Amino acid sequence: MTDRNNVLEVQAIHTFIGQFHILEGVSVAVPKGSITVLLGRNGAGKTTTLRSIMGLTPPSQGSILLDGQSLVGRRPYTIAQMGVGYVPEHRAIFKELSVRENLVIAQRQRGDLERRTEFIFELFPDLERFYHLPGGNLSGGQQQMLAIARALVPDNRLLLIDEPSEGLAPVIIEHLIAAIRKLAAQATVLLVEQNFRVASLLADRYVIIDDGQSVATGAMQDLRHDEALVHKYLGVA
Amino acid sequence: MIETILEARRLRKQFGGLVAVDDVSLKVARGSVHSIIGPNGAGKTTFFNLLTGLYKPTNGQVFYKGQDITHAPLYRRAHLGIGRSFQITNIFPNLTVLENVRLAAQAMSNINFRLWRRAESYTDFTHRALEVLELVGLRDMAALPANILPHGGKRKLELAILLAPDPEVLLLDEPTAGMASEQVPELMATIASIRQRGGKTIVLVEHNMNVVMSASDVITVMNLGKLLAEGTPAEISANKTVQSVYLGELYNVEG
Amino acid sequence: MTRTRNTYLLIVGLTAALLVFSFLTSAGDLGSFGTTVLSGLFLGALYFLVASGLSIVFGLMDILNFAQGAYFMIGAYVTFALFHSNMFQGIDANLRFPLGVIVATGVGALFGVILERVLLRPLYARPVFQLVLTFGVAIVFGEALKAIWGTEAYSWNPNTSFGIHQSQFEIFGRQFGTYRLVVIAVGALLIVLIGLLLQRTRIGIIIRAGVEDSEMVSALGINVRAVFTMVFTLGCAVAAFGGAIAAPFLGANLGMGNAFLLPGIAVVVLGGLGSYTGTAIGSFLVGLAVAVVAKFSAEFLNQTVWSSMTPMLLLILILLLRPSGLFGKESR
Amino acid sequence: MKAVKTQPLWRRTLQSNIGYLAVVFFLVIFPHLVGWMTGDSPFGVNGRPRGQSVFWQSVFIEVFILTILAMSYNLIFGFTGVISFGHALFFGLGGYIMGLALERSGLGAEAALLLGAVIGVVVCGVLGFLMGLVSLRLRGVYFAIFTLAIAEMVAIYIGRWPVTNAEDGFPLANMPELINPTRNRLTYYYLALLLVIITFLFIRRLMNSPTGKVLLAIRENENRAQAIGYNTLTYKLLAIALAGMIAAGAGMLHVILNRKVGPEILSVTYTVDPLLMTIIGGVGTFSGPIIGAAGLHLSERIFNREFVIGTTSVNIGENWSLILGIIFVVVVLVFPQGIVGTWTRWRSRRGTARAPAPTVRAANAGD
Repeated sequence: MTDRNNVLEVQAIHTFIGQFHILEGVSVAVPKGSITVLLGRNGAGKTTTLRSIMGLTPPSQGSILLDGQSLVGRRPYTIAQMGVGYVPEHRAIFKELSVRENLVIAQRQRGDLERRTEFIFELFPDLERFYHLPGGNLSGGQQQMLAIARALVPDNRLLLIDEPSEGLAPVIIEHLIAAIRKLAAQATVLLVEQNFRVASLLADRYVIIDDGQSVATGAMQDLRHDEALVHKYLGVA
Repeated sequence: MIETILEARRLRKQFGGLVAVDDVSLKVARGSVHSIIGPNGAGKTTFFNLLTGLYKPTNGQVFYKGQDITHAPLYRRAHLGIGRSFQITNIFPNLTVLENVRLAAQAMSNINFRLWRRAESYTDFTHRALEVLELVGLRDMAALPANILPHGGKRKLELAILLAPDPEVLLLDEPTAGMASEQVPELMATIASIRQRGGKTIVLVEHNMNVVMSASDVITVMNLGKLLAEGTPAEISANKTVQSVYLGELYNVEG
Repeated sequence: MTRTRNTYLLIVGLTAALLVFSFLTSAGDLGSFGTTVLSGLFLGALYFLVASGLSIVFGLMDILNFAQGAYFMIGAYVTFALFHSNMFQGIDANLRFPLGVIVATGVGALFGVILERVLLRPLYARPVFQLVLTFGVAIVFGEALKAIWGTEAYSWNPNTSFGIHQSQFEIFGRQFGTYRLVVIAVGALLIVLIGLLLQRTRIGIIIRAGVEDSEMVSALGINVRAVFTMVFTLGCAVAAFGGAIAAPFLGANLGMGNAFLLPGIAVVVLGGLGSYTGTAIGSFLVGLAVAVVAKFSAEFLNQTVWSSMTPMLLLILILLLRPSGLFGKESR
Repeated sequence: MKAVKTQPLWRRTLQSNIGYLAVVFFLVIFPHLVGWMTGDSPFGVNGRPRGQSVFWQSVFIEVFILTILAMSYNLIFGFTGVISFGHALFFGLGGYIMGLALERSGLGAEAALLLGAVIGVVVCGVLGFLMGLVSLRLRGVYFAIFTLAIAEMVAIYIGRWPVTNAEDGFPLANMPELINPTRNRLTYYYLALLLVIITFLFIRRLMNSPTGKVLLAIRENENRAQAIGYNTLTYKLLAIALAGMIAAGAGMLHVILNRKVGPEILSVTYTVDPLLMTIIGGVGTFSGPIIGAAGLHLSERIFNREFVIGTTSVNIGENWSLILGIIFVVVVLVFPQGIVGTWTRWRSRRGTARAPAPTVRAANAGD
C-alpha cells in the first residue's frame, strides 16, 4: 500500500470535533519534494485535515504515516519533533514576542536558528529589518512570512501551510508564492489554499476535499484544464 | 418601491491594526433572502456579527425599520424582531429539545418573572414550540435531552430556537456548517418553507454555493473587508471580478 | 502608546499619593514615615512571591490557584518547625535557617507537582471544577496543618534566633529589623531573576508564548503540558519560599493563607492578567497601601481592623474601577 | 400512560413525591421514635432534659439549617451556574441581624423575632442584588474573587466590632418561649423542618416556573440566552438575591439554636460547607443538597468521637474537616455529578437500555 516516495500518507481518516463528524474519510498522499495543495470550499474540512495530521484534532479512524511511521495517537509536540512544521491559518504568531523570539521558540536544537537565519532573511528581508520588534507590530503579510519562517527554523521534512494568501493584498501574495516555491527545494509541502490562482501557481499535485471527504486527486496541470471539476467543487456557480 | 427593513451604513470594524470590515453599506429588502458571500478572511462573519450586535462597530450605524440599533444589546435586538443563528451549534445541552424551543418562545412574553406558576402551564408556548419542532422535523424528539441529538438534529434545533419567537428578520450564520451533504437539501427545504409562509426576511452567510445560488434573491460579495459586488444570483455568477476573487485571476485568464 | 504612558502616570500618581499621605500623617516624624515605607516594601516583596506564581499560572493555564496562600503558609510552618525542632538544635542557627528555607521550598514544590499532575490535569476540560478544586485543596492544606500543629499561632523568638534576625538598624531615630530589609532585597532579587528568566531564557520565551497560544507552542514541538507542570510547581515553590522567609517575622499561623492569598489576587488583578511587569509593580503598590493604611488606622483610628481589611478593600476597588488592571489588555 | 393522566391531580402529586413524603414522615416521627426506643421524652422536660431524643433533635436541626443553606447555594451555583465564594456573608449577616433584633431592639421576643426576620431577609436580598449588580458583569472567576473579598472583609470587621462584642459575640436570651430551643426544642425542630420543606418547595416551584427555566438556560449557555432575548443579568441578580435571602434565614435558625451570635458564623466555613454539600450531593439537583447536608453532618456526628483500634485511639471527629476536604477533592475528581447526579445517570443508562423512547409522553404533555 505505502509508496516509498510519499513523505506523508493519510489514509481514510475520520475526525470528530466534539460531536461534529468533520472528516468522513480523507486520504492524501504527498510525494517527496512536491507541493501538494488541498482544495475545497470553506468548511469542507481542509484545515481539519492539517490539524489532524498535526495531532491537534486527532482522528478517530484511519492511518497517517510519515515516512512509514504512524502519527496517529501521538501528541502534537512529538509529531512536530518528528519533522513536521505547521503554519496555521490566521497567522498564529506570538504577537507579544519579538520576531527573533518567535523564531527562537521554534528551535528544536541549539544552533537551528543560526544555521537558518541567512536563508530566512533571504526569503523574507522584512524580518531582518524588524528582527527585534514585537510580532504584533508587523503587517498582515509580514506576520504570514514570520509564521512560515518559524516553520523553517528546524529541519523539517514536511511543511503544513494553511491558507498563506488569506486576506493578503495581491503584491504580497506574489512575494509569498516566490518564497514558497524556493522552499519546496528544501522540503515537502502540503498546502491549504482557497485562491485557485495561487494554488495553481504553486502546486504540483492537488487533492479536492468536499464535505469531509477527499473526492479527487491528480496533477495540478490536469486540473487547470478540467473546468467542470473546478466549477463543481470550487466555483461560485 | 422596495421597503428596506435592515440597513448597514458605512460599517467599519477594526481589531487592533486589522481592519476586518471596511466601510460596508448594505440594504436588506423586506421579505427577501439576502446572502453574504466571500472567500475566507473577507470579513463577512465580522460584518454579520456587527448586524447581530455581538460586536460594536468602530464606525457606522445599523438601522432596523429606520430605527438606529447600533448600540442595542443582543437581547434588545431579539425583542425588536431580529433573530440569529450560530455557526457553531449553540443550544442548551442539558435541557430537553422541547425546553430549548419553549424557552425561546417564552422570551418575548411578559411571564418571565412569574415565579409561581409552572412553566408547563403556559400551554401557548408549549404549543408554539411543538409547532416549530414539527416544522423542522424534530417533534418526535421533543422529550430528549438536546445534547444526545445527532449533529444534523442539533442544527435543526438551532433553527427551531431561532424561529420560535417568530422574528421578522432571520440572520443565519452558515446554517450548513459541518452538515453532512445529504442533510443539506432538507435544510434548504426548511428555508424554502419559511419563505413560502411569507413575512420573513432572511440574511444568510453561507459557503455552500448551491444553497446560496438557489435560495437567494440578492447576493452581496465581500472581499478583504470591503463590499465587492451586489446583485441577483445570475448577475453574481456572471461577474468576472467575483469569479476572480473566488478562483484567482489566473483561471479566468487562461480559461 | 498613550495608554502605556497613562498607565505609568497612574502608577507614579498612586505611589506619590500614598507616600504623601503617609508623610502627612506621620506629622513630620521621618522615622515613622521611613518605617512605614519599609514595612510597605517588606509586604510588597512577600506579596510578589505569592502573586508571581498566581499571575503566570493564571496567564498560562487559565487557572486561578486559590491554594496559593496555603503554599505560603506551608512554607512558614515547615521553616518554623525545622528551625525550632529539638532534632536540629545541634546545627548552628545561621545555617539552620537557610536549610529550613530550602526544605520548605522543596516541600512547596513537591505539593505543587502533586496538585498539578494528580488533581488539576484531569480537570482541564472542566475549568469551573478546577477553580472549586483549588479552593478545596486550600481548605485541605489548612486543615492538615491544623491537624499537625494545632490552632496555636506560633511566633518566632528573636532572642534564640540567627544573626541577622537579631540585629536592628536605625532610620531617623527609629529601630527597624535588619532581617526585613533582607527580605525586601530578596524580593527585589527574585523580581529581577524571574524577569530575566522570562525575558532571556528559552523557557521564558516558551512561557510567554504559551500565555498567548499554548496550542501553537505545542505544534512547534514543545511539550506544553510539561511546561505547565514546571511553571505551576515553580509558582508553588516561590510561594512556599515566601512563607519560609516571612516566618522569622510573621511566625506561623492558620490565618496566613488568606492574609496573603487575597492581597496576592489583588496584585494579579491590579497588575493585569498575564503581565509580569504589572505583577511586580502591583505587589509594591498593594504592599505600600496596606502599610500606610495600617499605620494610619493604628495611630488615628486607634484600631487595627482597617489594616486587616485593606487588601480586600483594595481588591474590591480594583475589580470595580479597573478590572482589566494596569497592564491588562482590554477585552472586547 | 393514559391511566396516569386520568388520575386526579392530588394523586399524581402524591405518587411522584412518594420518596420525599416518606422522608418527611420519618422526620416528623423521628423524635418520638428515638424517645420511644430510649425511654426519653422527646419533650425533654420530665426529669431528663438532656436525653437522647433531645440530643438527636439538635443534631437534626443543624442538618435542617445546613440543608437550607446548601439549597440556597445550589440555587446560584447548581441552577444558575454562578460561582460564589462568599455565601457565608449572607448566613452570618442573617444571624447577626436576628441576634441584634432580639437582644438590642428592646422589643418583646415575638415582635423582635419578626422584625429581625424581615430586616435580615430584606438586607441580605438587597445586598445580594447590589453585589451582583456591581460585579456580575465581570468574568466568572472575578465574581468568585469579589464575593470572597466582600465576605472576608465583613467577617474581619464584625470580628472586631465593639458593638457586637467583637470576637466574643453575644448570647441570646430573649426569644419566644414557644420556639426556645432549650426548653421547647421539639417545636423548634418542627419549625426548622417546616422551613426546610417550604424552602424546598419554593426552589422546586421556582425552578419549574418560567423564571427558573431561564436560570437553567443561563447555566447551560448564557450567550444563547441573551441571543434569544433574555437580559440575563436581571435573572442572575434575582437568583443571587433569593439565595442570599434564604441563606440569611438559615443563619437566623442557627443563632437561635445555639443561643449565641459570634463572628464564626461569618467564617469561610459557611461558604465551604454548602459548597461541599452541594457538590457531594449533586450539583443542580433538587435532592442533592439535602443528601449532601444530611450525609456530611450526620457522619460528622457519628464519627466525632474516639475510636479505639487495638491500643491506639483515633479521634476522627477532630480532623473531620480534613477528611471532608479530602472527600470533596475525590468527589470533584471522580464523581463531579455528585451522589444524586451519578445515581440518576446510572439509572437512566440502565433505563434507556430497557425501555426505549420514553419520549412521547413529555412531547404530548402540553396537548
